[in-house]
Amino acid sequence: MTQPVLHLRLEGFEGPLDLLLDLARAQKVDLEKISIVALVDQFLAVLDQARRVRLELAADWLVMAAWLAWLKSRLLVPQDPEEDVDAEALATALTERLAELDRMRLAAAFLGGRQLLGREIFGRGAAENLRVEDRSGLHAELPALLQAYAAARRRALARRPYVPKHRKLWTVQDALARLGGMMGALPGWAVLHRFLPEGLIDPVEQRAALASTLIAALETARGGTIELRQERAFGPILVRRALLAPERMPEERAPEGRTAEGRTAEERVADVRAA
Amino acid sequence: MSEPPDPAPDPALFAHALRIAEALVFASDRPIAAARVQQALPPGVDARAVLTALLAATAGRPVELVEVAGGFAFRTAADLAPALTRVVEVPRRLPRVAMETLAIIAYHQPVTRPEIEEIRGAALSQATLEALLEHGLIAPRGRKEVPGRPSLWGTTPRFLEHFGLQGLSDLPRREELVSEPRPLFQAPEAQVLDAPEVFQAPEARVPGLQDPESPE
Amino acid sequence: MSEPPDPAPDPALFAHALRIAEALVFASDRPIAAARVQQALPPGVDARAVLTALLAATAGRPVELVEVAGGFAFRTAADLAPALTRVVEVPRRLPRVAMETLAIIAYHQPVTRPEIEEIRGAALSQATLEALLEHGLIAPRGRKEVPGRPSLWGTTPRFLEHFGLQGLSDLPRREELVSEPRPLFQAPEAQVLDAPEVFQAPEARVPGLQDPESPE
Repeated sequence: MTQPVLHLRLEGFEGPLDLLLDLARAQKVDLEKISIVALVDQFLAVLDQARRVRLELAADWLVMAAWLAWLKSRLLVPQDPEEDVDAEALATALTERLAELDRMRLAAAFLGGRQLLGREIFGRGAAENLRVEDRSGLHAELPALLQAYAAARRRALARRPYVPKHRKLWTVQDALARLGGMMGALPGWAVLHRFLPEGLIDPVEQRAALASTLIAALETARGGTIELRQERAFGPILVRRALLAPERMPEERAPEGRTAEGRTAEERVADVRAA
Repeated sequence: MSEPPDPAPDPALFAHALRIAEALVFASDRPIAAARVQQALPPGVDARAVLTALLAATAGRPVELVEVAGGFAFRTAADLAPALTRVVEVPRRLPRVAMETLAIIAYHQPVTRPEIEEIRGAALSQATLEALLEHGLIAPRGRKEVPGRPSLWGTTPRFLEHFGLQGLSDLPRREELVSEPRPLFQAPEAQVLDAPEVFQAPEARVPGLQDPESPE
Repeated sequence: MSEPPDPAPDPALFAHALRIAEALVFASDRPIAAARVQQALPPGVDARAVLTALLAATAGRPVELVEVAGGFAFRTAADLAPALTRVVEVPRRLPRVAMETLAIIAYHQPVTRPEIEEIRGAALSQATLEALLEHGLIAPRGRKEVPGRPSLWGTTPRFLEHFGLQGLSDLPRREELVSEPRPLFQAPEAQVLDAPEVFQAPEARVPGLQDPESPE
């Protein structure tokens, strides 16, 4: 008859320490003065009865039982000086753990015994809001304004359909005329870019003008009127009036610079385009 | 309910009922009906009579009982409101459309509404303009002499104040905000020509993406 | 707080300050700090003095001022609980495991879950921790710099409020938490409870920092 009761009892404990505390309290002495040996015996007895009811017991119960049995044997056998575990210290530690659990139980009981807000004591049910929000102000930040502008512009630009631009390209003829016209006033070496037409903004038009001017310069140099020079790859191309035989037109003479490599003007243009 | 069985009940009982009623109204999260108060009172005491007494007792107190829709509640006396209310400033943000419109007016002023729509690439509601007007951030700047004579809009000194600007010239230049094509050889004489980069097109200058109507 | 600038201020001014303080604390469902009350008072009136007077004035009223969780709040008188609970829906009590866990957190904070399990000698279910969190009684307090970096737990101001404590120092001292063989706590005079009175904290245990005039 007692067996099912015992079964239920063990279930009611929150682990072995809980049962130990209950047994220790049953000794009706100060927790500091409990008999660990008696406690161990009681614990093992309860566990033994429980096992008769059902064999399977949670591992932590069995581990605690084994440890307590070991502790009891150490406490009973005279201390071996070689032994590095102090059974007394372990027993004290166990007592202290039980005492702490007991204290926390009492603390829980203290809290449980308080009159609780919302159970026995009530606060103001409908709190009055004494805050008044003034929303007339404006949260204005310059970065937000600028972002808004950039975003609006970007969006508007992206939405606009692409219309190919009408281009005015600077022809080789134009370049030849401009080069010829400006050569006379040239005192020495000048950068080729000086011969580009003014007022070109569009980068494509600029590059087209550069290519036309280079072809015009190469053509004129072939005629011997001018000389071209380039110190290094992608360096500035320099132009000056030819010093020797201005009116001659030598077939094979190549001016200084990269034209000596024997490449055609069209290839040079291709180089410039690729750049 | 029914008629109060005893118009003059036991004074001690009535006093206890008053205490219960006061605590109950205080603890209730919404105005409490007399019928509900009745449930908490000792038998033989009429809730209506108790609440009427409580109305009188709390009149003039810093927190008084008031009868509102649905029942009774405690309310802070009106005369204390100025001392108690704490005004918290919760500034609002301008909606995105308003912010964009304001930015466009700032950069393109004086500008008409159709022009703003053209620049934003989207229609502009009257409400947005009115909100900006109401905040005192923009003001009309006459009319443009084109058919329809649309109003011209510009920003106000208050706009500068709000955004912490000394003047409109404090705004970053437009080109710094929107990557629109920059001229390659703007000032040929100033360019250092042996720098090889001159001949290399920067990535940003991809032709297809350029603004068809170059601004500068 | 500092010394009251004027120990005997103008009575009319003090009366007005009393009204303001009462209304301010009454309006809120959470404790109001003395410093907040001070902001609402006319200059030259010390909030502490006003609140002390208010504690005395409202003692015995159905809704009385109490000092709790570092502030002041109005609470219904304990003796009215039976009448109120008849009408107001009351929440269920926390189960024993939750109460024990809460006690361990209160006394050992900040504490990790493995440490709680070590003290209880049993595994702690996630549901228990979640219930305490949901009630707003505990809150994480960072992580412990040990392998696994477990969360540290501590109690909240709501914990103090819930149990009617002015501060953690209102909890019984650890030395006082001894069960048998000797009885621990003297039963406080007025408290009538079905819970064991022995656990009621006597007023004498209010630390020096706090107002000597205990609300209870």
